[in-house]
Amino acid sequence: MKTPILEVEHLTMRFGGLVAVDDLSFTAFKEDVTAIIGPNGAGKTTVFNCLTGFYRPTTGQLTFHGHFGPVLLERMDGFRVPRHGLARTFQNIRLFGGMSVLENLIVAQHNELMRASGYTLLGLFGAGVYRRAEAEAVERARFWLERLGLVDRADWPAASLPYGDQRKLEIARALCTGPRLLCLDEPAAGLNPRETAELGELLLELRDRHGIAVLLIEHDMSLVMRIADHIVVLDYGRKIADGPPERIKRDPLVIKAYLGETEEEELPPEVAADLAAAEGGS
Amino acid sequence: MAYFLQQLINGVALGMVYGLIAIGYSMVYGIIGMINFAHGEIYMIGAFVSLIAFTLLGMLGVSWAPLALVVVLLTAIAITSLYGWTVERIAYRPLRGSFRLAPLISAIGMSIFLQTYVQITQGAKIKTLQPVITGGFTFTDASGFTVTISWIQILIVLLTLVLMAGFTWVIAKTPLGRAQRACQQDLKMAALCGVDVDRTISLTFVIGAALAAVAGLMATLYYGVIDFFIGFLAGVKAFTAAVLGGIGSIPGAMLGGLVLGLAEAFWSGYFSIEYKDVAAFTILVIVLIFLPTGILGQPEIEKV
Amino acid sequence: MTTAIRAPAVSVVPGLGARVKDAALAAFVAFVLLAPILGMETVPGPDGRLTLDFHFDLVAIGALGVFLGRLALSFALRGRPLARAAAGPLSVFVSRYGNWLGVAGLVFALALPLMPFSSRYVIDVATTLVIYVMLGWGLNIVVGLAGLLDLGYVAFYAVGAYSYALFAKWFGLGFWACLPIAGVLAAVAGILLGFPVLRLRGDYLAIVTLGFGEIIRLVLINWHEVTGGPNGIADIPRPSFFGFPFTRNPGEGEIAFHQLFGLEFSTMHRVVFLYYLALALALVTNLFVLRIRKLPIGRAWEALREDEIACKALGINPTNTKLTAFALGAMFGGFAGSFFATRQGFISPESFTFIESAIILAIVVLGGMGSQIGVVLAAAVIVLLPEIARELETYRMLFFGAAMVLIMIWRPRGLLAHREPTLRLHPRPGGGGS
Amino acid sequence: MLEVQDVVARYGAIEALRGVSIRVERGEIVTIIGANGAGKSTLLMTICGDPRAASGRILFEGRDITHLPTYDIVRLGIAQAPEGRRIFPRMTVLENLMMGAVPTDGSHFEEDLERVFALFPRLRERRHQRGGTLSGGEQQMLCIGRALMARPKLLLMDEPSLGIAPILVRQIFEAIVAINRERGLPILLVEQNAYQALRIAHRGYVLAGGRVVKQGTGRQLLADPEVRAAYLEGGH
Repeated sequence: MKTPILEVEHLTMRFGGLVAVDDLSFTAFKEDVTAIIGPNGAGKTTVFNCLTGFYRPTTGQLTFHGHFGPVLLERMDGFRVPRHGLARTFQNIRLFGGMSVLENLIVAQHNELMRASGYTLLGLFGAGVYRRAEAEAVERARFWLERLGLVDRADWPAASLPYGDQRKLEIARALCTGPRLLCLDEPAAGLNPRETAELGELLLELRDRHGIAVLLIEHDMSLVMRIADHIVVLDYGRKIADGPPERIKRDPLVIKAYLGETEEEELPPEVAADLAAAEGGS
Repeated sequence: MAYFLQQLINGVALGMVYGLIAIGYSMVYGIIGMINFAHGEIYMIGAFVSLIAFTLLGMLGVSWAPLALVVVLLTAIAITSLYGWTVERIAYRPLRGSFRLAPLISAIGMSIFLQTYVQITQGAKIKTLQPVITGGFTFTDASGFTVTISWIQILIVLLTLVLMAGFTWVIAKTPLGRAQRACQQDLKMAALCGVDVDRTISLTFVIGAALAAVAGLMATLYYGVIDFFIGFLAGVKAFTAAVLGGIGSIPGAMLGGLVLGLAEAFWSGYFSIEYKDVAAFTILVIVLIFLPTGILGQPEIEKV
Repeated sequence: MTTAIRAPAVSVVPGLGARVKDAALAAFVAFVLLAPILGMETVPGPDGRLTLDFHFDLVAIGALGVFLGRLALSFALRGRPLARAAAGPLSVFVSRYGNWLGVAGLVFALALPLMPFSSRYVIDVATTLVIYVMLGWGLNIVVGLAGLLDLGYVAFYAVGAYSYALFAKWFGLGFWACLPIAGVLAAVAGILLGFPVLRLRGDYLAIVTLGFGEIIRLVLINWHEVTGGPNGIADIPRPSFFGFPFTRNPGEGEIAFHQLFGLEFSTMHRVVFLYYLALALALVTNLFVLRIRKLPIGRAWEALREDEIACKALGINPTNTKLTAFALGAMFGGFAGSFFATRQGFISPESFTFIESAIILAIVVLGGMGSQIGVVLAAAVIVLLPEIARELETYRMLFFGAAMVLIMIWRPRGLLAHREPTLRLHPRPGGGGS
Repeated sequence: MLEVQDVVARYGAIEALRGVSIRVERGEIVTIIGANGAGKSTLLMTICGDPRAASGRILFEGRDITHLPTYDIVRLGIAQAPEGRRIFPRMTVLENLMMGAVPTDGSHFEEDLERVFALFPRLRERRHQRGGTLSGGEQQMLCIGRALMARPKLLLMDEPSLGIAPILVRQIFEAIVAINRERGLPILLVEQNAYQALRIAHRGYVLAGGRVVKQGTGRQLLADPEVRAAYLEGGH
């Protein structure tokens, strides 16, 4: 029996007249990598923004089983969400570009360190409590840096990293908040096939070894189909399918709306003729 | 009632002047997202050019007021526009796409420079212009109070309305205005449509400066006294007006100017004249907190 | 923030003819611009009506200057843009030897009053400089670290100065009692202003803080009963050396500073004492900022400056964090204000105009936002240059404004733009990025 | 017609193109496929001069346009229907189309307008509606229509199927074929919907990590097992 970590019930999000998410319900489980897929503009990122407090959903209930038991996310301020153990990354990478890689990871542990620094007062006078807490924070950062192969670049400004490493750093930063559920918005975008494969390994390891559930928005079907335990398909803000990858792959609705016909359609005759001509010519 | 009417009239005239300056802020902000801090000084220069032109015409013996007015208006617009254009070329264009605060700091520097420049060349003393247009309509109500509408106030309102109408037409109907709006809505796409973005931005500064020049001329006629420091306060108030109306929107700038002018007139009329500037700033703070996009502004959706 | 360096412009080297034509055009524009304002000075004539004094010689000189300058510039730049990328050799040098430079500067500052050339004038200028450095460091918390553009910083300086003056005059409190009060009141003012406005977009915040600065000044001018209006407050108690006044003839039961140490009375004692007092305050500010930068709150400020949305996603409360920066920055402004009041013995609203805010902001931005040594460098440039060119008094603000524009164009991120991480995983050599 | 030679381009510190060479001949539809972030959109924007190529050359009709300002490039006859459509939201459909006609001398405006309306009759119905209020599909039609109003010699299209209802996607692709066929207008098409794009393309390039990793005719690429695995079959 799986334990739910996130229950989305009847989530609807409207912007003016536009319905971005329409009566969406699904459950993500603690032992799963859950993927949300669907065409661009289907409302996937909007779901993330509702979960993480950036948008206030129009209606619906979002229950998250966090560090301190179940909480409702739909009316929570964005900055309180991570404290319950829900971390996220962004589609367009949002690093603190001028700060070093290590600093990015230390900032992610802000709330713990604030407490340890006696809300700055103790830290100002160099209390040992704070120094120990900071050393621990650095160790945690080092752990993830080593896991992701970024340890050599720890003191580089984050903006100077290559694109793929920036993606990894953003994930490491989210992990440093100590999440129970990690929400990743197109983490494989812009990664080459090798990097994508590594990312897949990492996500499986998070699930199996660290007990961190993963919720994933992704376009790269090779990745999704390989690592997801459970897929939710959105189209026009509505859920059109929900289930394990094998079933999703065969779902006619999903194929029509998103995956596309894999068998070759009849080409329009003039195009076929044209193609033949072009081939013959070159 | 008569007192109320009088404040209303004063407020409208004042509001029109603020509105004229506010359009410059609004357009520049709309197109490149920067607060042109030196815009208040452009208005001040407009006032000085008007003053100098009047004096020169007086020395040349041109005494027919309508002719003098037209000549001064055109001179002020031409020279002040050139100032606006030059400021953009020197202080802002090299910083386009640069670090966010850089153009603002540059603008503050430009503002200090222009202020000192006029202070040095024209002296720090208040300049008084002999009234060019005097008189107006006076109404007396039953209880003996009088309400005066001066010719200057009528001129301010008429000229502003004509300019507004003409200008709205240019923006709405001409290729020039379309290019300008396109740049406001999407600078990159405008370039992809073949619009010379740099030229359009320059033009925006020129139009803003021209309107500021008209405001400067009106203020000179209305108050009869100017000094090198008038740009700062007028600039901040006009910016308030632009924000109040919804920055980026031209009718909004006019509306914001009117609201501010009226608020100031009634505040000084009924409460205290000393704190009238405090009133303006307080309105600004309140508006920004409760109505961050202004009265006619476009709401923004935060992209995450 | 991503380093938005403008795309490398194309080196299309223009020919001589094109350059001369371009310079001539610039000269023509300059002529038209200068002709009315510089060329025709309005002066009151004998009958009180304005007449014009003509200075077309100056206009001609100006236009010629523009012509030659433009021509020289076109040769110097050879089609390259004037703006430079952030870190220059100076930044690198300072980042490498920053600590040594700091120590050397401190030693020099401490020894200054003992130097042979230290006249009263030198100490006075140095005190002014140190106060601007302190204000710069204080504002650096708000602008440099937290990235909040505050154009009304002088308001907190004023709150500090007036709190000191009023508490000292009406309650007879001494400097050391008033100093914390002034700081706390300024911080409270910072919170009161910050609370509603810190949610605003960057440039709106700038204008609101500017408005706030003006409101404070207008209140000071118009609230005669308390602030003395435009006349200000005079006879503010001067500081004493921990209870020993700097007077020739101390009052009943008092011992003057020179008596305490058995010295000849000299007015220099107070000047030097004030200098050291300013230096001490500035050092406290500096230590505080250096320290807090390495604490979670300091890192959160910088993170907030870089990306507020990412901060929220990491559990940082943006409003509270900004508010702390605002309040602490205001507090140091308040400290500096109370020092200003006790040093001058007289304060009036005229000392707290927008131009002061602009100068302090310029110090922070020109120095290179967030750089402590940059602030010292920029303050030195801005305070000392006009002193060196004293006879050019009238032109000082003209140069000041022009310098602000030119430095921004030349170095949009300030003189020292290099940032050293607040902690490292690897010790210095070997791990240097960039 | 268009030749991109070994072009490198950066956004800030990120090198988006690392030496890309492609060409488009007269009358061709050439498609560029690749994953998100592979540099496809950057390539189209670099052709238009924003960002400017850090090295390499771009030739259009034999003329070096690498260093020309964007508006000059556009006026030479390269129109773009960019990523995300970039409709001017507060302008009417008609005004948007007028903006498209900026590079022309205006003498054929009515005629061109009729051709666009014939291609997309929906736009005629909505011509006085503001761009921002159109549906995604209608915006895409407007976007293409606006580009056509420039009477281009080469049309660049960036993901015209993005976020569009499947039924409309088909219509858009049919329109692309029609434009190419009727006017002989060469089209450089960037697409994520690789299948649809390759079906209508004469030739194609596969972009990954800022480099061209494969090229061939549309049919060759459609048949290529690697391309099928990576971009077509939703991964098996």
